[in-house]
Amino acid sequence: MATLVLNEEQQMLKDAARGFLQERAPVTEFRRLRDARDATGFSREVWAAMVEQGFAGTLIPEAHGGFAFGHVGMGQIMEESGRTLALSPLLSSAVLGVSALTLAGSEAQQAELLPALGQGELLLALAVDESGRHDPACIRTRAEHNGSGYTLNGCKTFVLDGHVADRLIVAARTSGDARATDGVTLFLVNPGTAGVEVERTIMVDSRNAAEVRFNDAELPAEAVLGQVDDGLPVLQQLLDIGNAHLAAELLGLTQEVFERTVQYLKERKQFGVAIGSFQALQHRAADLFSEIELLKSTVIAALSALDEGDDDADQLCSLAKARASKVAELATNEGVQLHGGMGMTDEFDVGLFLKRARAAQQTFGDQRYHAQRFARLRGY
Amino acid sequence: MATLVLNEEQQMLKDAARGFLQERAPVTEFRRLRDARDATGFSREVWAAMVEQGFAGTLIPEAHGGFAFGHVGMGQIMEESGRTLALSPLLSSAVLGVSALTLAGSEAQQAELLPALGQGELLLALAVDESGRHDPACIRTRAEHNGSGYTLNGCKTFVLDGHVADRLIVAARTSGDARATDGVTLFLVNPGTAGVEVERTIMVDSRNAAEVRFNDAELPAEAVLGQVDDGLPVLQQLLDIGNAHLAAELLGLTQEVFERTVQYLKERKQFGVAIGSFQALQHRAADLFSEIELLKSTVIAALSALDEGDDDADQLCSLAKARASKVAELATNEGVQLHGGMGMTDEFDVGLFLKRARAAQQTFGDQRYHAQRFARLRGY
Amino acid sequence: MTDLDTFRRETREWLEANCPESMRTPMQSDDDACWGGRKWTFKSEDQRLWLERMAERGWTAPDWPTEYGGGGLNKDQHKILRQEMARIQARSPLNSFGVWMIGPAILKFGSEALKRQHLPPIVRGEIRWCQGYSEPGAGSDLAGLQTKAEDKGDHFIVNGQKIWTSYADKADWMFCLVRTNPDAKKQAGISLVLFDMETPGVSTRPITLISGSSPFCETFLDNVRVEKDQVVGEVDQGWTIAKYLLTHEREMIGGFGRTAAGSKTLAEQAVDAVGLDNGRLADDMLRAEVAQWDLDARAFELTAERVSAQAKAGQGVGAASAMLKYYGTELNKRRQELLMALNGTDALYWEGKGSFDGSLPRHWLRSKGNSIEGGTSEIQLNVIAKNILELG
Amino acid sequence: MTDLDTFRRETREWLEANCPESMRTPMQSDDDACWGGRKWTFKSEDQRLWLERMAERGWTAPDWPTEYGGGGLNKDQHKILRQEMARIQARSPLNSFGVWMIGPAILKFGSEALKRQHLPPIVRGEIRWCQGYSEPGAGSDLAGLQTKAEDKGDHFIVNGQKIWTSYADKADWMFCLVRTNPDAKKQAGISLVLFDMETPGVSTRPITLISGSSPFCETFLDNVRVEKDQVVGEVDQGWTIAKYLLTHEREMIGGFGRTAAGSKTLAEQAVDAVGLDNGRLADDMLRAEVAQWDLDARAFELTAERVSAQAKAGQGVGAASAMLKYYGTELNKRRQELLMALNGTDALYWEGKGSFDGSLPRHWLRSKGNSIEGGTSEIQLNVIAKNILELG
Repeated sequence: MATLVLNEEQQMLKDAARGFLQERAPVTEFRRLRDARDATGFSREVWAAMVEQGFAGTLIPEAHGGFAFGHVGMGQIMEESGRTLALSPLLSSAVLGVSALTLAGSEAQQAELLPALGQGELLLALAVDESGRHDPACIRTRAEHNGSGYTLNGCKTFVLDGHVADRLIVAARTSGDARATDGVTLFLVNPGTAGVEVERTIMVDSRNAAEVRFNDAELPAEAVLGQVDDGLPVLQQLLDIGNAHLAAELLGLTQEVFERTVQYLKERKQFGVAIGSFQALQHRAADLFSEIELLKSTVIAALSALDEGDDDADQLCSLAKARASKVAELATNEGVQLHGGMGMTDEFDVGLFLKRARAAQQTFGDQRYHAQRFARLRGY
Repeated sequence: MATLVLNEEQQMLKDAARGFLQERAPVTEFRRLRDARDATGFSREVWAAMVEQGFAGTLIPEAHGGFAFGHVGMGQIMEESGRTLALSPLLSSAVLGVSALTLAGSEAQQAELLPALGQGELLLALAVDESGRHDPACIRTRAEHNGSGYTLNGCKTFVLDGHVADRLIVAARTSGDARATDGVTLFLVNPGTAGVEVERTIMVDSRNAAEVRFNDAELPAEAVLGQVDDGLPVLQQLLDIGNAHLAAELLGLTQEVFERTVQYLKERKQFGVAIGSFQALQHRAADLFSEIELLKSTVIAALSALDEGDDDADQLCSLAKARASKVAELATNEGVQLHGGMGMTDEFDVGLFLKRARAAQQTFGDQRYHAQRFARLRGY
Repeated sequence: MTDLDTFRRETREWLEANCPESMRTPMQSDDDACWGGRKWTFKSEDQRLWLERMAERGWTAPDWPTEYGGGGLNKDQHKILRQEMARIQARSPLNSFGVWMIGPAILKFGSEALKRQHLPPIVRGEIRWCQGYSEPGAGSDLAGLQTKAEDKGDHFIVNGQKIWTSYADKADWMFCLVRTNPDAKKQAGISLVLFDMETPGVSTRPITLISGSSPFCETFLDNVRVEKDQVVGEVDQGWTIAKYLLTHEREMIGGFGRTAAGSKTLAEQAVDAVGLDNGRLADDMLRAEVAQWDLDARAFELTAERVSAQAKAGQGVGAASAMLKYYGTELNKRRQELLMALNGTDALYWEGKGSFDGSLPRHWLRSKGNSIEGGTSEIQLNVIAKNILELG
Repeated sequence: MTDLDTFRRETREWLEANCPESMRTPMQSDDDACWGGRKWTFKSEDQRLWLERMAERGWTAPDWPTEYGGGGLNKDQHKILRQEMARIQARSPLNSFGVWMIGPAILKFGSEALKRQHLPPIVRGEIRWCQGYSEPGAGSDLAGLQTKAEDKGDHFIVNGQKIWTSYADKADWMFCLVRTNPDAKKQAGISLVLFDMETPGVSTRPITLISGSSPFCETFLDNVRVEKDQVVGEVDQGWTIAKYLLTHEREMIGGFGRTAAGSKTLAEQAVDAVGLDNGRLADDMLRAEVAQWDLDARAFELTAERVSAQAKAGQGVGAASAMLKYYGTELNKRRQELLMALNGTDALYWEGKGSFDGSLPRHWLRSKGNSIEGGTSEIQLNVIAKNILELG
């Protein structure tokens, strides 16, 4: 059975992450980068400090210079970064990039890339979606086998941190139809390759995503990550991991919005009393509190199941993402409403959380996608 | 466009129906019949008085001795009977039976049966469902053409008032597969026919329903109601009519529960004050009030569209039934909860409304069935 | 031929003759509207002509008395004018808080002098008005307003701050709630005053919303002189007028759940985004949610029609406006959430890219304000509970 | 070999030797439970034997001190006993409000004399207890109770009415909250007293619920004499004990959302009712609702586990019991509504007919009480708001 309580080490990691992020990457830092329309989309300096803190190596095995704190550990960092809206390539590189290599990388690939990832010098990005609706079972980007390697054609959308990545992890079809379960292969693609075009796009949460187009891009045979034609199971595992960590981030964000909202209820006076004394608002807050308590349980269960390699890790990851999406939506909507007119102004932070919540929800499937998947995995 | 306000005549009809039902068929009368385990399931005496009031002839054309007040008029009677949980064959006979004849009956059938229906001497019942899940598109009961007539085989369930009906309106397949759109024929079946077995069943709302089994029951050719093989469109219209009137009944029931609950909130004291002074309960009541206001509009729109023969009458009937089911569920659940422990006792009436609500919801499809249908009719 | 038939014929002829062709096309965006006022720059000569011609007949305020520049039309005539304008798709010649809000209040509560001073310029579109109700500290508790008007004999000196003033930076005059009696209890002691935005001490600052730039402004009032003859109604008795104006406003906002004519229904947008599979929306969960919304929205539409039919039939509509405001704005919020979900990551583009040019997330974010402005949903529920259900 | 290993081995051997075979099968219904008491008729000789043998070792109350007849087991031993009983699927030898409720309260708050008088008969299953808390007029406002105990020197005379007393008609003694001081403010002035149900003036009447007959009774107290030595704790200080007992009760009820072991999951019942189509539940709308419930229920299960793991890890669980009670009971109500919807008109049969023998609607109706008994959902939300969120 999954571990549902942090051990001492994990708790220390969480506390340290919180302290660091509150100081170095608070919401004001997010605003600064947003308003400066920073081209990188995050601060290289803060990223270096995160690497210094060991964030980038949290999931990397000790043999490759990492700390092997596991997903529960990494999840605490994600949760805390959700609280401050910290901008960084943590998800794209330290979670998804590292996991892609540990799940599917050859020894040579691991030895070459993991240490650089741990030192934050190398950034990866996962290119999976091809349309606005998340559907990893449908891959149309094609890699044709040619003499020595592959020729890549197609288009990927919403590639997180794609515009700054040093390598792209690309899911492409090496055989079969768009929906065939076999025939997908993962590739490590250098964005500098001729025929690869990367265009940054500005999203509602002021985060980075990119459209990536491949026009007869030539890849060497060594670009293959994992088994040819058998990339879909790895991709699905990667998405589970991504979703568990997105759920952790959403948990942090949700708690932060909730705490700020409760605080506002205590401070804001209307009709001569604190609005928190109105029972209708109390009950809504208490209900939301309950929903968040349930969310906490699902997030740690998913992270812990990933660490244990439990059979039901896929179910638990979808459970966590579905619930995180639903509760974050509720909490951010209630947050704006209960902040009243001030919640509608850009000056207040609550709108920033609202924007990030929807983007994180949609990344790799929202509550509806994961409810469907949960039902399917449970046989109905 | 549908008429959304009662005219003077309709308002008078409604007021008269209310006065009559509150006096002759109040909830205490329902309790009396329930506790006596009355075999008929309603009072013949009260029914005769209803007929006297003209209830049974409301939908019957004047040429056949009726009052032709239309569905808006009849709906007011149904709404008021929802308020008092009045037991009677109004729905089965005065609504569905009469409508079946006016929609599909031959002149001879109308001339023979409509006057008797209007005088309450003849009771009809519609036999459509064949399993617990309402699905009129799937008819397995078969009527095989033989020399002079038809041989009927199959089983119908949840036949409202089937145990007291003088004639059953039976949807049976005269050709094609269970799901074919053609090939369904309606028959008027005398339950005394050899091979017809009617078994009364006791339901949660203490109303009457019956299981009806046909074993080589021989029907004469004149038993056909409407066109052979073309009964499905008529059946669907009948169901629309039934659902609009069930929605009207649910509207009455819902308003009654709501008004009693609001009254209870004003009277019941806890912690030294009326519980209606608690804002959380006020907001729930106000939200429910809004839902009921929307319900009112859909019910009158559906009834009025039936009277006008509007093209979108089918959509509006499904809209009314879906909303009535949803709001009645909410109102009865809130009713019990807000009555606290007393709401759980058989002594209080609120539980009776709860039971009737679910039965009426399920009759001819609940909110989910009608949401699906609404979506289908709207092309998505 | 009845008088009304004659009126209809003459109106039709006049409109045919006087409404410029370009004013007979649907507005493409908010930018096409004509707001008038001192600072106004007409978007086209046709726009100017159309305003001028309509104003001359008083048809920018068709039901106001002719003595104040209005059209002097009765209800039936007014309805015919609307029908005939709709027939040729004529644009509204003037969007105006003067016509919609303060004009009717002055007509109902103002002195004869105020009517003569302010109504004609409103009809002509010469003066653009803004409202000064809300304050940073007050929110839903409007009666708790703090902006102070000190009595200086023939004038007041006003100090304070207003927020959520639409187009304050573009307006010429403000109608403003101020506290004229600091000792009176809340509602008592409030007055509605009028002043020119060019009066020394008045300054404005636009508010950026979570959805981006907005018409809203903060307005700072620093020792602003307001003449006593610019009080609408009696001094200290402004609360009644404020309530009158608020009900007006609530009714304007309540329509949010209704789909703008000509725009696609949610179901159509759903089909565009998700596609059909065997005649059904290709995603089960979204189909269920879209259908639920669609059912509720249709029921809401019918209810708005019913309330209006009841009003016409002379049946009281009760506090229906609170219910319509509550339900309509919540419905629109749900609609916007669904549009975001239906379009997945395509809905997230804030700039340039994607098929929506960033309008989708901006509309979604803006909709969050619907249940706050014009009285929060919570306030509407309070109103229903107290005024209709008599709880409390 | 540690002491615990030894204990486990000995326990296992003793259970093997002493638990009758028929007591090692799952109970088929509530009727199979053993409640004991003066009026008890054992369902079988095995049931009698099993109670007697367990009681002799004090294992009907394993963690109570041996001096009062209990098992004297520490936490680890108690856990081992539970595990070993579960291993052979041994039934609980005794269901008892004495063991669950009043026993622990007497142990914590009662006098030495009360412990010696009441605890051993509880352990032996000789006396069956019922609780007298709620009153017809009080409901959630438990502290507003009106049952009056008049001080007569060495005894009280009690008058009043209790409601929602489970099995009052089958019980031997009642633990009952009464007002001993009418002048004190609400919570002050309440005492917890014990009396024999055979005392003159005590009468009971079963309550019929909307779901049918029930274990609940009304209890009428008409000049009932209660000795002063039957007060638990101090006179007028019963509120503290009442709160202790209520927390206990709330935790028992909170588990409603969890699926009883061995019974079918909602998803399985959904498949039974609706069928699969291409591996998916054949009705889209119901599939969406079942999935939503399933997600929430799984999250709730994990939360109950997490709260219990935190408690074990020594981390405070806060007012988690209010949250679990609230969410668990609401979840069970949703489950029952879904079961009704899944089974359509088949779910409506009240008698005989149909595959459910009327149990489906009865369970559905009964579930409505979950969010009322043991503190309403509204009370739980109040508790969360005030005690955890510190609002108010």
